[in-house]
Amino acid sequence: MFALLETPLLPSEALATFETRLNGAGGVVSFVGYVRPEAHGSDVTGLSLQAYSPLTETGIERAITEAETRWPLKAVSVLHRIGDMAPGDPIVFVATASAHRRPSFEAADFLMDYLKTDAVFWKKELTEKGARWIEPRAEDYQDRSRWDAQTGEPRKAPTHVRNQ
Amino acid sequence: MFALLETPLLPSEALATFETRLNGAGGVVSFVGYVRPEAHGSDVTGLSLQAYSPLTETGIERAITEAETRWPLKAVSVLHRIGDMAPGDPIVFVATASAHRRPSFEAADFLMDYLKTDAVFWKKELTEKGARWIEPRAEDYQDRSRWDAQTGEPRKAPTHVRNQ
Amino acid sequence: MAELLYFGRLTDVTGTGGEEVSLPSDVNDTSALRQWLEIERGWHGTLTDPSVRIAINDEIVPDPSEIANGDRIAFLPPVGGG
Amino acid sequence: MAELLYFGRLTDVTGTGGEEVSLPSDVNDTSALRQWLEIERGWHGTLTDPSVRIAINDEIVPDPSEIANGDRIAFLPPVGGG
Repeated sequence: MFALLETPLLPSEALATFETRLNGAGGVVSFVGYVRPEAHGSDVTGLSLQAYSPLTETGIERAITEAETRWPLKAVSVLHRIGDMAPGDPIVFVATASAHRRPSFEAADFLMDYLKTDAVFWKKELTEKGARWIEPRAEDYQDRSRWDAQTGEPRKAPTHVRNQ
Repeated sequence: MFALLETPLLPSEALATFETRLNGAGGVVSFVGYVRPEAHGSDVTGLSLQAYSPLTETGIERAITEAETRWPLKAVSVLHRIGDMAPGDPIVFVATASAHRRPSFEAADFLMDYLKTDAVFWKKELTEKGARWIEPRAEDYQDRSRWDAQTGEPRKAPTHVRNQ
Repeated sequence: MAELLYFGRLTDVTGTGGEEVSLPSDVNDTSALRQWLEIERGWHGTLTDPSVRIAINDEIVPDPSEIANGDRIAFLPPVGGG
Repeated sequence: MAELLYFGRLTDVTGTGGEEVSLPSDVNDTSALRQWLEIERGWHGTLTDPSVRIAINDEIVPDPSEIANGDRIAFLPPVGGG
């Protein structure tokens, strides 16, 4: 399942809900990302996340489908905040369930790499020194490219590029 | 932190507790392992986990220390059940917190590989067809050996072997 | 009229998240649109930056792709959530 | 007297998790102990199996390691939790 949330995300509740639909899974991996409290030596005062419907939703849904194709998953959950957040607030919750732990670890890792580099969001970080738009780091693109290398395929264009 | 639990493990509560001590971490990975409901075509009726104190505790504490040495972690939690469990019951909760997601993913993965192959537990699975002791699978030992290859060191003897 | 949408850091330059424009007849693809807005508005190359992708009617397209009045055309700087 | 402890699947053969034994004078290391118990009890190689490790006083040791009356000697089949 997937949802964009305009209200606070509660990871422990999200995990409890996820546990109700494990379908006999033996291993669950979850990732939670939080608004960092400090950036480049300045205190962060807030984070604002903008989405573009329906591109954001269709892109994430395609990434979930890709994960389900690559790994034998019994359940997947992606909850992502939009709007204004405070330092320490959860931004994203990803959970994956599988019979064994390795598919769960890899699928959660894959989904996070997708979310960090390809998901249609724009992030504005507010600090005591001013506002700054955050774009993916070089490491994020490198992490993302691991999944291309694995299939032996060249780096794909974003999945929502229209064929001409 | 680390604890062996003789009473039910509640992953969502464990995650909520873990969130209170993130120390400004930006990414938390958690793993939860559950008693599988089915094994080799038989319904599982229970799982019994035996530990050997203090070997079990000292081994896990050393693995946590090793994880903290390898990755810049802000918090680690390992909760492990002992005693009798029912199908679907959580067996283990591992959580790792770091500034970015990659150290959290790797450290949780590392700790689970340790727990699966080197942690001092014995697992007896009860099914409708009888009881069976479960030992690590070949994949578990392979997964564990990934962490040795990474450091370029030969496979280490268990960390609690006494030097002669 | 075409609907133009600006996201993320682009709004710091455009000052708005969206606007309606009447496309001149010779502005009939995405590359021409980027150039036309650059000249018209003097946005210091913000929209001609190749890292800024364009979506037509909610689908990301490569340059040059055909556009026409009636389209919803979104300018998307590098994305990333999580 | 030495305290012998059996864990995991070993208890299916030993029928007990632990016992007190008086070690004969020539049973003074872990290898000799494995052999002695094998002969005495007829446990079908259960304790001579090299995958079964031994801990003396709560520390895992390689074979042969010295043992003596007064030690707590644990037989550990392959471990694994999670």
